[in-house]
Amino acid sequence: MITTVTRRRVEVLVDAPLVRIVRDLAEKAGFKGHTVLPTLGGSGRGGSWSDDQVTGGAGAKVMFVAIASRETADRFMDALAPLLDSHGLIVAAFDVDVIRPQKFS
Amino acid sequence: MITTVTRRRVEVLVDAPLVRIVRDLAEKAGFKGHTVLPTLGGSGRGGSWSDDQVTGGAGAKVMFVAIASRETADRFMDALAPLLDSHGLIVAAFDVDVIRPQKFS
Amino acid sequence: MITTVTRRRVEVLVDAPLVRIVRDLAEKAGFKGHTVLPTLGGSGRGGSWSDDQVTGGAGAKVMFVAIASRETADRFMDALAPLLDSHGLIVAAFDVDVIRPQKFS
Amino acid sequence: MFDQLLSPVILFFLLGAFAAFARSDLAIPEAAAKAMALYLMAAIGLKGGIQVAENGVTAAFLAAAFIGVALSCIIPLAAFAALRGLGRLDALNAAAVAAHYGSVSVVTFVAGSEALELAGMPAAGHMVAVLALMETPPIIVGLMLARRFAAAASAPPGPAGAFLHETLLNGSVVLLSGSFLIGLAIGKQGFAPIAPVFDSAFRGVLCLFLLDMGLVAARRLREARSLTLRLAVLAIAFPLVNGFIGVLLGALAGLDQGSAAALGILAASASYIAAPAAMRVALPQADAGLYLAMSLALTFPFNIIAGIPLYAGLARWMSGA
Amino acid sequence: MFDQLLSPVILFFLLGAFAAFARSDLAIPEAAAKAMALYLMAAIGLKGGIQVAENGVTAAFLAAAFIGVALSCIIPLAAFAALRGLGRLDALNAAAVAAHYGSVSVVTFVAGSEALELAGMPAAGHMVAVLALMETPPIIVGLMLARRFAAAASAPPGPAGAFLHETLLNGSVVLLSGSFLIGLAIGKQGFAPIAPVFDSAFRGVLCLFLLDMGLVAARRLREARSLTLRLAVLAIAFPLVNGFIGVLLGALAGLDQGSAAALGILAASASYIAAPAAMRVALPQADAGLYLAMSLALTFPFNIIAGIPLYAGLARWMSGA
Amino acid sequence: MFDQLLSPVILFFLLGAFAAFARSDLAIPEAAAKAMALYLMAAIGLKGGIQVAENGVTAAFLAAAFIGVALSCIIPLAAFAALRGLGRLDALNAAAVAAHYGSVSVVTFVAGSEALELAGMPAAGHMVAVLALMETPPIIVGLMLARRFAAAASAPPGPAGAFLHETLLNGSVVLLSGSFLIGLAIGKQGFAPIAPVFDSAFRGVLCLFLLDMGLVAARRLREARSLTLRLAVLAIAFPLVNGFIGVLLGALAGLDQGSAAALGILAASASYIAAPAAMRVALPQADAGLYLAMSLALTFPFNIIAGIPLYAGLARWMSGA
Ligand SMILES: Nc1ncnc2c1ncn2[C@@H]1O[C@H](COP(=O)(O)O)[C@@H](O)[C@H]1O
Ligand SMILES: Nc1ncnc2c1ncn2[C@@H]1O[C@H](COP(=O)(O)O)[C@@H](O)[C@H]1O
Ligand SMILES: Nc1ncnc2c1ncn2[C@@H]1O[C@H](COP(=O)(O)O)[C@@H](O)[C@H]1O
Ligand code: NA
Ligand code: NA
Ligand code: NA
Repeated sequence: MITTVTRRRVEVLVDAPLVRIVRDLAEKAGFKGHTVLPTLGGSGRGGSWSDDQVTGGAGAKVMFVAIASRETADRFMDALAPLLDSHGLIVAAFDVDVIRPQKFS
Repeated sequence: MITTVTRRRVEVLVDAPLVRIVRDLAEKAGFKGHTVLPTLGGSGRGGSWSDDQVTGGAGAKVMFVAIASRETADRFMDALAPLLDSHGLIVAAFDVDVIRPQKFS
Repeated sequence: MITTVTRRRVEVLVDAPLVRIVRDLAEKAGFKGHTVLPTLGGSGRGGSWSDDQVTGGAGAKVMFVAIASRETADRFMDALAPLLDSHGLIVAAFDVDVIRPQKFS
Repeated sequence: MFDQLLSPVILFFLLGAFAAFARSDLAIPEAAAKAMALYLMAAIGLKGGIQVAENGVTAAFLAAAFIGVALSCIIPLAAFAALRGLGRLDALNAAAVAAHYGSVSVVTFVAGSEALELAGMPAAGHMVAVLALMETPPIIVGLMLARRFAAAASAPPGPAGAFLHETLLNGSVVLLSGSFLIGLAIGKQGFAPIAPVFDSAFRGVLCLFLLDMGLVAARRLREARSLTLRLAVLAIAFPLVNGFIGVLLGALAGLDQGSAAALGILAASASYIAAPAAMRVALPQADAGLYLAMSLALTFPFNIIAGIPLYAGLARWMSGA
Repeated sequence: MFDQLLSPVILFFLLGAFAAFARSDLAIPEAAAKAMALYLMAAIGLKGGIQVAENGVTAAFLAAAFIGVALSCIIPLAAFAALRGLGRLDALNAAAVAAHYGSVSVVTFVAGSEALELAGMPAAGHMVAVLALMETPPIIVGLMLARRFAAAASAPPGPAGAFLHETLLNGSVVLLSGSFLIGLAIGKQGFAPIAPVFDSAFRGVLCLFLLDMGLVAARRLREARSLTLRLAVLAIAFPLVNGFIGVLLGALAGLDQGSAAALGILAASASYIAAPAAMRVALPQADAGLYLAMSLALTFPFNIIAGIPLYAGLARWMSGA
Repeated sequence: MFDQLLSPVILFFLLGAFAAFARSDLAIPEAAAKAMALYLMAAIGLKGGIQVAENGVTAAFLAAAFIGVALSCIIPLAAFAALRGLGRLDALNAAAVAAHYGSVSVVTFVAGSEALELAGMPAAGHMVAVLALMETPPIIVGLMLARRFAAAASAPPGPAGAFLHETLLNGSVVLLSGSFLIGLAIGKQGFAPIAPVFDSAFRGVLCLFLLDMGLVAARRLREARSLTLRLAVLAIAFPLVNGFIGVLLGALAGLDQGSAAALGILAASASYIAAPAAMRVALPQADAGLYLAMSLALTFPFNIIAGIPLYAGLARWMSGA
């Protein structure tokens, strides 16, 4: 049986125009990769929204997903923390088992 | 280092026209927010499907994702349970670490 | 309160034209279903990419998600392992709680 | 005579169906397909409204509307009985399927209108309004059938008014009726500047849309699991019988050839937009794979390829031309 | 006279708004809406470029460009003061909103150009270049206001040049200016083969796009949470005042009727593409729900329905015709 | 003479490339881009079919088809050798890239046909059929090369027939051939009602599509990591050599000017739809970033901007006109 290693998967819900900021922070924290998923809509304290491309993406959110070691993920969360309220981010992290640990530093 | 708190992330795969029902149940259970992701297709006991917008969304599914405390999540799962078979839902829940616990009641 | 059972959720990021291979391996391993989510882009060792449908999908990736028992999931991971490098897959697995265990063999 | 089979619209439909059966990876992006469907609804609505603006509301409109709405309420009842008896279907699914056959398919109507126009027997503009009127009553009838006969049919969640509201304000109904009213308001003159999009481009877009419908219908058929032979036969018999009755009543009511044919097409067609969306909400336990396979994968192609020329020929024959 | 209200463009906008308020599930796929927006920008850019290719660069262009850019810098300052004082808004949000009112809405301009043409007072082709020039300066002004008056306004992350670069190379600015230059290069003759798409189809696509804008604007309004009555009043007062000033300055500078009206329309319009995208990056703490509700859900419909005919009438009256 | 560079089609391509290089956020929704690609294939297929319906199948068609298919099998062999030797590429990637250069680019052909028509030397309608015939053989050849020379080239999973089936029924091949047959069936008369979409709109849509291609090609080039200078040179040398050979053989076989030029364009063009999709499945270990960078980011722009006028001039010169 193939051996797996535990890594940390962080997902960040972020406004489309701000995804670059999140990506840069992830790179700075040491992530070697990330993937971005689309969303359709949602709701929260700030009311409900749905993807609406006519407003230059200001109203659209994407889900940023990245996997790394716990240390890297913690560095990333620390860097994100001050932006959560100001930039309206939602962040969640959890452990996953991956196969090629060297890809997820 | 920033402190995180454990919350519960519930994801529900649901037919697009039924997402409102799921959302209402989530709100009733006490969720303060949710996010909806698109899907492309899949397969299960009921055969395989792929997103097909010409049939009024009857054949399209979306992924409803919401984070809350374990109590809220359990209430939500209880409320969903009777609908699983009749409405063809797929539900999975797991723990995640979040930063601003007050957002996820 | 409704009882839940622990199952394993495996997610595989795979190039769109190769998704059939992953699906076939999942079926062979014993999965009774799967769901495919779209992606927008990402980056890794191989550089960054963004969804681009004009190139026959060669440059687009999708997220294949499937839930099953740990044994089935392990069989699937074992079958995937030799393809990871050659086919450029990213695989992560983690435990989730589901309600109708019989659907996730 | 009726050269329907060689029209590019049909040929593109067949191309799509061929591609799907041959398991080609040909696929129209769903956003484009939906955009084309909305365009076709807006265009057909405008067209109808403009014609009524020219000719006014006539007795023929009232007659057609009355027959259409009556049929849309009666067809589900008869279809329900047939599905239960001949089709051996449980009450819940029979009710859901029956609603589809009472309701109408906008695209079948659009393709039919085109064919009638090419054949020199155009339907009256107000038939678009009849189309809009026929879309929702059968959904209510189907739901009532389910409540009455199917134990499993739970009330749709939320207040009863909510479901009614949703059905009446279904996107396709709103767009169709709204465009009809806009056509009525702007008339022929106001239409001229937008005619290149809503008139000249109409048939070409219809070709591309039917390419997608061919793909979608054939894929549905391939993946249909719960479709029995009996139900497949009914999916062909329903349009034949309903189409015949529609044309007959239209002719008896003194409608012109084209409108009688259009009434037949409406009666024969089965909804695959408004009805499935409503049924998924109101009767989630019903098998969506089944009602879509019947309406979209069997009845729709049958009407497009064979039904439309049949009903048109029948209308012509009845009027003795 | 001005029959704006019965134009199909407006009627489709109202249909969309009705559908959204009535909570119909009518929805245009977002990819199709964005594609239409890009098409409209390319078409209006080409059109303007071709007209300038015909007529050359004139003193009138320089005058219009000077007034336009000046207004785009001054309006945010005045709007900021009004939003702080009358609107009781905090400095950060006031700065973000002010940037929107200094900047311009391409679709309002497109709808206005159409209306002016139909009314027999077309704007000069170079007004498209004025539109492109007015799009970004107010974004910089808004940002400077935020830096000066709002403590919370952090510097946008990354080097300062990066944000400037991004704003200047915003997709809509690039497409508009690029198409303008292409129009300039190909001239009337080179345009002929692509005219069926970029000219004949223009109004029809505009109808479908405004159907979506009606939906989007009404949904925004329904979901607007932080919109106060005071701010709603300002969202109507701003276009009125700015439009009046734009027309006045245009007339004083000796622009033709149509161009003076277009200048009014530009001044009155509020951005909902370039400015929101830039503000979300530069001032993420500002409330996107608020600035979109004001510019998109109030000012845009006001301009489309009432503003355009007003500014046009004013321009006609000032020139004594 | 050849005014290719000032055609709006090329200018929009350059605009897209500029936007991508300048890192503008301009982006065409992918669904819209794919819809336009499908539209262009359907339109070019129909056009070709209608012309063949007019003129019948001629000896010239058989000659062109024979040369085309022969070239599509030989080019990958020669390209493989060049890529291994001059390009210093490993066998696996050399085989994958070679398949792309043997296969053809529909959009290059479409842009070339337009340019030839404008230059008064239209290609024969049956060249569309030659295009369809050339699309898949080189994919098989490339795969055989990989099997023979690359140790790492595993058999594609599943039965061998499955891969062949997939390649032959690739969406673009099916749509192109299907539309060609539909054009053949309906002829000029049946085409008339759909001509506003498939003919008049053709060039305008081509402009918008090439705007997207400019964006996509430039972004690919920017992100190309494994592209060496040697390979970049080959990506320009291949179309030059292949285009020259194509025109030469066409002229020798007695094809008319336009068709000889079209054969050159086909030989010179490199696939970026069918071949990448097939290679990703059959040779997943090959570097998709490399073959797309070569075919899409270098060869495609070269052909669009410089190659097409070159091959056309050559064809004209050879025929002594
Ligand atoms: N509890 C939650 N679970 C999942 N998504 C959430 C949750 N709360 C907020 N969101 C998402 O985050 C967005 C912003 O949240 P808020 O800042 O509360 O308005 C919402 O619109 C949702 O899409
Ligand atoms: N084991 C599974 N893992 C992930 N998704 C599943 C699984 N089983 C079912 N699904 C999804 O749920 C849908 C409905 O499942 P079913 O009710 O079994 O037909 C399927 O079409 C899949 O998209
Ligand atoms: N650490 C990571 N976290 C999330 N996604 C990743 C990660 N690394 C790679 N990916 C995704 O997998 C794709 C292929 O990775 P690679 O093989 O490293 O180029 C990338 O383009 C990303 O979309
Ligand atoms: Na019917
Ligand atoms: Na303004
Ligand atoms: Na070639």
